[in-house]
Amino acid sequence: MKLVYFAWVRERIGKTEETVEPPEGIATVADLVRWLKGKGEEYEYAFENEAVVRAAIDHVHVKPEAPLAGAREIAFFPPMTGG
Amino acid sequence: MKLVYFAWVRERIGKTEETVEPPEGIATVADLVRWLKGKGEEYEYAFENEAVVRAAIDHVHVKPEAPLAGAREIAFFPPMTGG
Amino acid sequence: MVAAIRIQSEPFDAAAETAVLAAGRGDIGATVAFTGFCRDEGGRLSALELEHYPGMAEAEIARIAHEAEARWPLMGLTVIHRFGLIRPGETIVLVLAASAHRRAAFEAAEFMMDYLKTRAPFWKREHLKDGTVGAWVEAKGSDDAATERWSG
Amino acid sequence: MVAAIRIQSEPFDAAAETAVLAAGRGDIGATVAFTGFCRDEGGRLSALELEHYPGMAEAEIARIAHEAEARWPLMGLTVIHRFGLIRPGETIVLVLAASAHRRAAFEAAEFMMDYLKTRAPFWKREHLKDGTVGAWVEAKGSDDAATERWSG
Repeated sequence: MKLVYFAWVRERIGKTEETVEPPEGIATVADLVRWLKGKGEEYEYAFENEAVVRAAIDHVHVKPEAPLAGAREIAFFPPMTGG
Repeated sequence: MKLVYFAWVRERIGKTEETVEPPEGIATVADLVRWLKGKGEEYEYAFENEAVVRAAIDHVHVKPEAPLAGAREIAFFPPMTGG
Repeated sequence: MVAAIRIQSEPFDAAAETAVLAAGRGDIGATVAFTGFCRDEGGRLSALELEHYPGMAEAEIARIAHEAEARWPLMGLTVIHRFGLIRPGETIVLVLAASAHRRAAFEAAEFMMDYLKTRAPFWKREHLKDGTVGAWVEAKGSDDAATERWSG
Repeated sequence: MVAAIRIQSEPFDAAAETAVLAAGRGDIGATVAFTGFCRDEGGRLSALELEHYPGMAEAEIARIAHEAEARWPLMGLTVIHRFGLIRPGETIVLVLAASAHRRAAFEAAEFMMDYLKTRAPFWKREHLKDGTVGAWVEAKGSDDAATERWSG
């Protein structure tokens, strides 16, 4: 499963994208965040305030409870400030 | 006192402007309209629905009860349809 | 801020007006440009004829512009209203409002248009495709209602 | 109606976009063009850096545009959002809405901007006059509130 990061989430994690293979039982976006936070300080830092970081699955905004099944690309980013 | 007319008020009266000297006692815009209606059919026709025709004194919208004292130019016209 | 107000028969260039308004300024965050066009009314119309009251048109639009400036922190306001014979697809009116933030620019432009429609001394008459001069356009109650919502 | 959506680093030409939208049409009565500019924040800023999520940016703006088309009788909708380094006074975003009547054009343009601010995947970072790269711009609660008012 491909993960992509933007803005300060990208800076804190220190990469633009990566491919991960989470273990069984990681079923939702919230599960994935919890699992990533266990992988290292940089993820801990990026997700220190989980409520702030937004997620999208295959280019569509999703909530933390969204299922990962079938997802090709999962994105994490701060609240948007375009326009 | 100079009177100017626009759009269908102008067409019904048949002139663009005229100078009139109303008798004493014609103190407000409503008085002036009543006096004009007595001057001929064309005025009768233009002001047949008095509530519809708008007035301005010296380029400022006014109500029928506005006093004529000091007025240089009084305009009569239909509701505006610009923009 | 001094509003730029012009009553003219010639077409206008909305982009050039925006450029003039924004030139060399770092404080403008948003411009809203409203352009009103002559419609063909389903192919029925050959033109709209716009009559106006010279002198009062400028004065009344200036009064509306002052009201807008008092309500919103504007950094620029341009109003151009055409008169004469205007063909379908041609422009009739431009309202251009600039501010630091979008809400003020949107609201000021919409306020200007609502008041222009009901208070600026302009009158439209239809010229029809069959060569006849049609009726004077009637004022719409919906325009009065649109103006009303800004008071109170 | 198919909305025209472009994500690009180059500047855009609002007048040319309006001309394309209105060309040869007699049914458009009103266009509203919103342009968002980079401010200098009191002289503090040398530029804004705009990062975006390619693919999702286009897709999300298309979803917002479809929502606008469902709500208002639009005859044209153009959205251009720039990315990269943008200097004070330069344009960032254009939303252009066309309809038969002014209210639909105003509301659709404002709706698009409110949703763009809170849902389109773009992020701004400040580059300061002193040569340093400043902070990521924080999302504003007022933008969420502006988006909220369109629901319900």
